[in-house]
Amino acid sequence: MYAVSNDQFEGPLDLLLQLIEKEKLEITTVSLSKITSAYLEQIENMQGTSSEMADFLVVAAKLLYLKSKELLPDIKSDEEEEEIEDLEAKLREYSIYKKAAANLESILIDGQRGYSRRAKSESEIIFLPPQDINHQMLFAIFQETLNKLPEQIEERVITDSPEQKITIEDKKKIIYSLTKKKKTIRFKEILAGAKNKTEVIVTFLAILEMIKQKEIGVIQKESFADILIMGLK
Amino acid sequence: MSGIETKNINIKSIVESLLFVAEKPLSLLEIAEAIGIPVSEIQKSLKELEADYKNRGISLINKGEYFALISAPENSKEVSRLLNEELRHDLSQAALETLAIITYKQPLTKAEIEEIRGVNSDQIVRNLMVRGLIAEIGRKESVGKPILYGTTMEFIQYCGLENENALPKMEELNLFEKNDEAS
Amino acid sequence: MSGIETKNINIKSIVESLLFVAEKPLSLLEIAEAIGIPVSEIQKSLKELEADYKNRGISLINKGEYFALISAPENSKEVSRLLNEELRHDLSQAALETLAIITYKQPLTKAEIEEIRGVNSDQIVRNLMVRGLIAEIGRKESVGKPILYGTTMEFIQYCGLENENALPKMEELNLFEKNDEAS
Repeated sequence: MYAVSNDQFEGPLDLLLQLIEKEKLEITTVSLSKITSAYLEQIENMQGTSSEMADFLVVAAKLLYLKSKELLPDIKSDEEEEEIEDLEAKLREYSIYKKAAANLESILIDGQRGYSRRAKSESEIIFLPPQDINHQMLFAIFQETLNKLPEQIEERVITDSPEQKITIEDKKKIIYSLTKKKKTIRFKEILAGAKNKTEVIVTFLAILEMIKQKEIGVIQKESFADILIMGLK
Repeated sequence: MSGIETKNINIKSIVESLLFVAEKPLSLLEIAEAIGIPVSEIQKSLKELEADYKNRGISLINKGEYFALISAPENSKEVSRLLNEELRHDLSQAALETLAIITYKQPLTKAEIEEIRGVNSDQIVRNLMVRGLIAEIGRKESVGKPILYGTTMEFIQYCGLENENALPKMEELNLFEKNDEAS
Repeated sequence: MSGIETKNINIKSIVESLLFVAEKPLSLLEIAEAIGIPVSEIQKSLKELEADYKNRGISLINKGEYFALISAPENSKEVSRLLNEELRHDLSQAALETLAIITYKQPLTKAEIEEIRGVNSDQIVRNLMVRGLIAEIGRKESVGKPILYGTTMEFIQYCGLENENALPKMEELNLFEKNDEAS
């Protein structure tokens, strides 16, 4: 379970669903786009191992596409469109299982439960050892069993040094001050200092918002060419 | 009373004895083999037993081909008092969610569970296995032959159900309003 | 149906549930206390239950104040065939695994076995006990005083483990000890 302040959720889909429900929206692409900022805000403040964060970021990347399409209606990619549709379908499916889980919980809260018989039949104990076994074989089985033990999740303890959290607001200020210093900056340059995927996403969002507010302009000479950013204010 | 009827009564009585002493759920085949009669003759007795147990303190539950006797779920308050057991359920939201997925999609692999939940589910699957609420029920015929999971008789018993058919269908769930269930 | 009759039906059902789950014969007082009614109200239900069980696979027996359900004696042939069935098979891989864990980690509780195996092990532990390979060898000094299991002397001798040198060296087990602490 993940908890950010008072909110608790089981994973990215659960978080999306909760945000959609909070806004009393239906599960649609439009709703997803509406809750993008709220979603990113939540994961910015989340504590988790990198593999746990990855689950959240995969969804974040899809939402970002929606957000960017809203701000820059010209960009449209079939692949991304498909991914969004896929996310929407997954969310619908997940919401049904959430209902099934709630139903299960209501059954369990009822407290009606069957118990099996505790008395054991008085079967006589007869010494029936496994055939052809010796202690070497037994020890080999023992070691094999231990090897199957899941690795302890030490990652959580070791790598979870308090990461510096950066918000979209922070990032906007940084980009703004950069555009003051230099006339144009390369998008790659801004991203270069990002410590993790979350920061890349936050940076991208900050740029999109600044474009919308006409604080900056962007030029891309051709597809895949570096994006140049310049201050407009 | 004709000879056939007597035989029928006896089979029912034996089936009842077997289910009573068994330490685990019994399959139709196990019952038939212990008595030495065809499976088809067991089914009638099970139906009759089920009827006999209406309004009684013992219930017959099943999961597929497997059958077991348990105490009637409506008496769980007194039974838990006698056994000194906690009646309150202690399953987390993640456990409930995972159980719900397995209930409706079984048999399925861990990867398939994770695909639906959108998060790693190693720990939660392991916990449910230790609790005996789910179990490995086979291997999928695909690359790596991943383990297939399903719910257990223990799960049916824990929910106080007769069998999983007593749960609402997937389509019905879709019509449920979340607030309804919470109340 | 009058209120009193309804209540009577319920009491009979509850008494039956209690007798069904109980580990050992129950006294009238124990039954009455679990339900929260006077002893006098139990007796009628017990009489009725006894009548219900005529020609059934379950019988109600009593010894003085103590009552218990047993399987009908006339079905003992089939019952012992069923109970012996499992003993005729050699140990499963899962049972061997459990036996190995108990051999090298004894004494340990069922919860500890389950922690290592990752699956519910009620059935297997019970089976190993009936086969005389493991036994209850004490109680752990922790919450609930759980049962500690260990291998039987017979099994130790059978495997050639009685010589202490034959037991694995501690260093060989180090990996495991570490895992233990981390969990």
